[in-house]
Amino acid sequence: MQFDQLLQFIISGITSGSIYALIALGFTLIYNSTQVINLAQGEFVVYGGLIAVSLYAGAGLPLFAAVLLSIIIVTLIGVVFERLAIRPLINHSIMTLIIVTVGASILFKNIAMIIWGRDPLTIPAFSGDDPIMFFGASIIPQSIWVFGITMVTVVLLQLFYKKTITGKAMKACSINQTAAKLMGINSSSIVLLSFALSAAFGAIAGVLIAPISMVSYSMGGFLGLKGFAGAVLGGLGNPIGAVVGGILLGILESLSIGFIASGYKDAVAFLILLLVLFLRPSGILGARIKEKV
Amino acid sequence: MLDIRGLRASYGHIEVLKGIDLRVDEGEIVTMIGSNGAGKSSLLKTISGVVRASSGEITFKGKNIERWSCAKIVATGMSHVPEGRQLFGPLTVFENLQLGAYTRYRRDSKKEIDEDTEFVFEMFPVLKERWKQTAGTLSGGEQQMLAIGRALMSKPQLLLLDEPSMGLAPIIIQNIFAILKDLRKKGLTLLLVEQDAMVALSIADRGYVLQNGQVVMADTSQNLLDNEEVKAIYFGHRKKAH
Amino acid sequence: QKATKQQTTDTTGDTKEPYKIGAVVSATGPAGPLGEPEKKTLEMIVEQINKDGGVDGHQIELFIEDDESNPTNATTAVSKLIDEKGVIAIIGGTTTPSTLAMKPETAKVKVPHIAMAAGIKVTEAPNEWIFRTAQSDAIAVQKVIDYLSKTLKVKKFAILHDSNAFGQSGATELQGRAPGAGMEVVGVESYKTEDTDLTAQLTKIKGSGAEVVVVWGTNPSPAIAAKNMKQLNMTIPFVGSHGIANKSFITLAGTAADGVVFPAAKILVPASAAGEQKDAIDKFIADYTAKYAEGPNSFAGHAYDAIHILVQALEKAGSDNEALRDAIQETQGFNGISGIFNYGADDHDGLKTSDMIMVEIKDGKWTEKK
Amino acid sequence: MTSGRRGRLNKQWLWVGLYALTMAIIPNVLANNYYMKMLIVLAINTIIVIGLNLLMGYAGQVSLGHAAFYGIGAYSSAIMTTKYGMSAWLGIVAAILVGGLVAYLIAIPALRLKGHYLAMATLGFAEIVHILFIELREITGGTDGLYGVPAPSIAGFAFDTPQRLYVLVWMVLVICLVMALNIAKSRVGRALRAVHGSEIAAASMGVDTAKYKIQVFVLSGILACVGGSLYASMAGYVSSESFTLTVSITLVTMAVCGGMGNVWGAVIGASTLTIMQEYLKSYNDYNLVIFGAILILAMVFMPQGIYGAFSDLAKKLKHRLQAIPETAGEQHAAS
Amino acid sequence: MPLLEVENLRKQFGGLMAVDDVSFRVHRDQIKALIGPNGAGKTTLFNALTGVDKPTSGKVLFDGADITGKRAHEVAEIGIARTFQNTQIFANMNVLENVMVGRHCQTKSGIFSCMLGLPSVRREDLESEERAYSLLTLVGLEKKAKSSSDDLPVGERHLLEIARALATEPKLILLDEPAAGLNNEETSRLSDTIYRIRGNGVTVLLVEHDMGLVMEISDEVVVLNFGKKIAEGPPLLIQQDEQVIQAYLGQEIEHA
Ligand SMILES: Nc1ncnc2c1ncn2[C@@H]1O[C@H](COP(=O)(O)OP(=O)(O)OP(=O)(O)O)[C@@H](O)[C@H]1O
Ligand SMILES: Nc1ncnc2c1ncn2[C@@H]1O[C@H](COP(=O)(O)OP(=O)(O)OP(=O)(O)O)[C@@H](O)[C@H]1O
Ligand SMILES: [Mg+2]
Ligand SMILES: [Mg+2]
Repeated sequence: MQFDQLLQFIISGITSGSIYALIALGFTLIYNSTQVINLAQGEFVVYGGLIAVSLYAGAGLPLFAAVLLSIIIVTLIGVVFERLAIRPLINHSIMTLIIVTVGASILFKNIAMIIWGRDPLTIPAFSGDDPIMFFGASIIPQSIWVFGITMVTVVLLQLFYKKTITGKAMKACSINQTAAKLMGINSSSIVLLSFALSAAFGAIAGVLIAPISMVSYSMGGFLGLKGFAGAVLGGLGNPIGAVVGGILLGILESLSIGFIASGYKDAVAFLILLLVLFLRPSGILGARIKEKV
Repeated sequence: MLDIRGLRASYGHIEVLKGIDLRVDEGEIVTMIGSNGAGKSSLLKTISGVVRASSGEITFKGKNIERWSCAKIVATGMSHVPEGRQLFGPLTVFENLQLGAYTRYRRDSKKEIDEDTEFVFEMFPVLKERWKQTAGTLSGGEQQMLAIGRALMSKPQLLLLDEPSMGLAPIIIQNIFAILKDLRKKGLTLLLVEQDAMVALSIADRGYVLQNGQVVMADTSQNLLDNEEVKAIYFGHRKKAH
Repeated sequence: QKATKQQTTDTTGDTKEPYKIGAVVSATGPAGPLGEPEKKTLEMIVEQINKDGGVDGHQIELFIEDDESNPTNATTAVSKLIDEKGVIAIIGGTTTPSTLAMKPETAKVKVPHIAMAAGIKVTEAPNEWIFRTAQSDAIAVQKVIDYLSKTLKVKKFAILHDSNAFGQSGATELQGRAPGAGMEVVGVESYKTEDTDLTAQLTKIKGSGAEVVVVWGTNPSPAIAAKNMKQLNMTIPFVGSHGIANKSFITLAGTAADGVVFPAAKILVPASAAGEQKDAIDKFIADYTAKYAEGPNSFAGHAYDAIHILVQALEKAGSDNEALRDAIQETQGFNGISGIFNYGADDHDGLKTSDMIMVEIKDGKWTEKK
Repeated sequence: MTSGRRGRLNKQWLWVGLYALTMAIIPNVLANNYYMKMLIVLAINTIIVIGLNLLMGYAGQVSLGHAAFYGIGAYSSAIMTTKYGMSAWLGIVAAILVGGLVAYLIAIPALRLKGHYLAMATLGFAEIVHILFIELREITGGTDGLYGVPAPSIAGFAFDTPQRLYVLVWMVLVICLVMALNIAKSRVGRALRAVHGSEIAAASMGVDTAKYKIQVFVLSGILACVGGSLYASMAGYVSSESFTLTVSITLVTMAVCGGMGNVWGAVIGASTLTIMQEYLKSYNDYNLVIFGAILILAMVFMPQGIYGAFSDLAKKLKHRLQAIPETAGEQHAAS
Repeated sequence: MPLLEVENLRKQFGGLMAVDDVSFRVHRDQIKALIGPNGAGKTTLFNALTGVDKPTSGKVLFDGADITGKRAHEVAEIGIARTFQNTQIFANMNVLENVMVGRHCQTKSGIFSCMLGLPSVRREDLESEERAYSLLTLVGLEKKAKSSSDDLPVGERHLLEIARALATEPKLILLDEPAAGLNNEETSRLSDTIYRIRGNGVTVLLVEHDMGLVMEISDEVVVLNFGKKIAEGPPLLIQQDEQVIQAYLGQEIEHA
């Protein structure tokens, strides 16, 4: 294997991995406020992309305006979803809430099918399609956007959790709602905030990948799966873990295309994920929680 | 400071508070005694807003709070050390304390909050040693100390304490009661629930006796301590050592 | 469905019993982009036929079931159509797995069955009751093999295919037929329909010495592949499958679509057809566009052919299942959208390689590649 | 007090009898292949969800990978019969053996994981299995799948029509239901619930938590395999598309919607959702929109699942009925 | 031979030696108390004895056999039962069922016989139920047998845990602060209960901060401080031990 080929595999891996990472961050946010895995996370991504397509190609807005507006609209969708479906159940079991997100993903997905049809759609790349060469390997500018924004978000998110009291309050809500209330934390608005942010992150991922991988109504499940896998691999609840996990997953896939067989790439990636979990049951960077008895 | 009238509350269809009247004046230490399941914890929970009252009135600092959210009540100056500690297990001791001061972050300077953290650390030096340890791995008693310390972090005017001595070594209990008396002098009002009726009454000004969700007796601590009926039921046949 | 029910009540008078026809398509799910135009076409054609007085005075009552691209649903859907609705013939399904799931069902109860899926196994024996209107993968693949070996005259090519039924079947056929045409397959890579990036697979192909890459799949992946090839500065020709015979590919791939060549039915470049077939194609495009405000694709064509062949046979033989089956099998020279159909006892596909053309995308337009 | 328990048990068997009878009568009322097939699918789903409920509702271990066992069962049956010409019965036995073995091997490491990590591990396992179904073409037929799976037969009587096969499926279902109910109320059932409640406490009471987690995982895996095997016999055709992540999620949804931690919850959940999914198909494109909306509403209004909601309602009614004579008594005493 | 021998037991958490070279013995039919300041390592010691945590070093002998490092369920089968300071109730079961889980050690039916609902299973079940019920009567919870265990107040949770632990029919029971959440009267009832447990031939090792209870019922007391044993002896001597007063009891004890 030549160096530039290997490098290209790694870059390919980082390209899809950053997408997984960005989606994994969305999972992290909601997990950190409710311990719920939001199985509709992929739908936020899809809506981000599709709404941007409509605003850009349909309504004729400038690209960046369309992108921005799309993120705002999806954030609102996240807010409405939280108020209508999550809030009434916040004191119930996590499994119940997860099934609500299953319901939401089915609902969102099929509404998208009715609105946008079955064919995939796309928007232009933010800064052109001309690849950038890097030691014989090539990258498209959009991938750099994805990677860059993922990095910026993870830094901001990490600061949010480590440095701000709101970030800590968010975690507090997921650990013990009653105790959070007793601290004077308005858990209702904190959870709402996490859904809003998570929807926004999803939408950001959606608008970023629309030019690379196109968007279609049915992609949500797949993207959600990859994001979830990335989040778990890195250690649930840890933003850095989410990014490490997501990117690692992407690289694993692409290396198994390079060295094993492309048909087995997901199998290899999941196999390694399982091995990692069996050795580190809380993911790569996840904390092992032990309660005193 | 706190005035409760005709308070009722239930879990599902089981009514646990059946028309409670209770008053706590500013600067007082008031205690509630009663046997297992009398409704003491439930009353504290209803006051702090964790459990909704089904009817009746709770007035705190002149405001009707029975419909308020927990968050608003805490922000108004009440703090509750709940039964079972309710710590944030995966978070560190320090983070738990920070969250105790959650309502003050917008109001008070960082310096003030740091000072109060220091105060709690002085009160419970173990916590300072363990400030980076996750709360869930603390020993039972250390957790109880953290729960009390965390409640103090919000700088409350009224502190609801549900069995603060549970799981603490005798020497620490003595310390805590000394500190509580001290805090009272600084203007803190206390509503205290303790299993050991004698200890509770010995530091309280007044006491209420709860039975089956109702107040069956209310008097000054001294009178209750001398009351034969109370003695018979709540001091038991055996004297505790401390 | 409501509408069709109403018709039944309307026609209880002196008109004849309606013919009930069932269809199973993948209107939703991953194969939705294929199944939906099929569904629309069936509805449109049946409406036309009924308006023109039906089949020998029998109205057609059409029942369409959506299998959501899942074969399990397809089997129950067939039962529903046959046992509950009492249909006399089945059209569908859209995908090969669904069709294969339906095949034993229709055979068991002896109901004529016209499939719209391309997989080779669909019409393999036992095939007494099943026919099809989609070009079999064998034809499309042969078309590509001919193009590679005769027009491009290459010796080595690589395959990039979807791991779904369509892609797997195409890849297997290509591998099987390459040696016969004196070519070597130097790389076979697959991807999942939803994959976001194919540069890894293409990098591997780039290093394999392939002179052409054949991409076998449906949107959006081939479009991603086209873009990725540009990114990787791969200049070898991109030959597609009939799975990209739709406008969507051009929109998605943008300039990267230029120069892409793929096999397709003549409907894509109507000018390539002649005589009655051209008329049929033109009329179909016009009708479909008028009704749905978008052009039909080749999948719509499969549905068109299926319903028309069935109706012709009904006209000839009536609704008796054996007679109907025989009538379908006797279909000769039917000018369909996908080609001119000549079924026979040992040919339930009815099409030849000459029914397909190679199409090249030039400046975002389809042109026939001679 | 013991007599009270006896009474409760008897009532339970009454319900089982009633259920078995209803399931036996329905085919006589709705006698056509389509309804029979729907009933078979419903029964198969019920069998699988009963197992899943033992695993999730009782032992508290989440699995997002049961489609894999469903598939392993179906493929084992199909491969044994179509490739090796074995009888369908041997196919079912093979399905149970293979599925049980795979479940055992995956359970040992996986059940050390908790919560979402376990969910991810089972999901990952199912994805791997799904890919193997697609890629091991020689054995599985790739994406084309395998067809020509024969129906089982006894002494010349073949279960080859839906009506006949249903008899077999019905018997398996009733057996599974009875076995699950037996486990649920037994020592093992309590051990499983203890594992759910607190693993440390369970272990300190002498419950070998690892053993029970593995046992219940294997059991639920086997039930899914049995379901898969029956499915293969019904459809005569097996393809990887029938065993996707969506199927795993649907199964979990059935378990949760019905009500976890009660065997009847599984029965109710699987039946309701299977019927609803089929019924909604007539709404075409709006089918799943409605389904998603109903799912959300169902959870919002019945967070404990259908069984939970009804038992709550029953309790409330009981309470109300008891309250009336009580207050009447009080009034009497007052006067 | 003593029933339980702890030899040079150590348990380390990172840099913290929570139990540091502790040795002591518990004799048959003794009520022995383990006291010490908060964080002294009492619960940690219990965890190391019962297989909830692995000790870092040292040895535990039970009935003469080495049980160091055995897993929790094995320890329970050998005959050591325990309660938890942070109570671990099975919230998804009612009170009676909680105790019946304790009967797990004493029953045998495996998953297959349970599945088939064999008569032996049913017999075992009824017996378990009766036994569990009588244990609830022992701790005074019989009236709550059918109520949800999740709603129990803290004090009653401890009582339930005692009943549950006794259901395993242990030779030795470890009680971690059983009096927490009980009032004076209930505590004195608890001391009766503990006597009765001992009367049934069960040895008791008790962690408790209620000195009244400890001094009244225990035959011997071990005192830990910072993980180390600082005193051991009969209650009266311990009460006067200067080191123990300094570290743990405080001054008020003398006035009482
Ligand atoms: N979440 C709940 N659901 C139902 N019933 C409850 C719940 N919590 C408490 N109870 C019941 O309410 C009654 C009062 O309980 P509460 O905890 O207020 O008593 P308490 O006086 O604090 O007792 P203790 O002295 O044991 O702390 C008890 O009978 C208890 O079983
Ligand atoms: N997992 C852990 N990681 C780090 N430190 C721990 C851990 N578990 C316990 N500790 C520490 O070990 C010390 C001993 O704890 P332990 O619970 O044994 O105390 P204890 O004697 O039971 O105290 P209490 O009377 O308060 O219950 C405590 O200081 C505690 O903070
Ligand atoms: Mg209480
Ligand atoms: Mg302790």
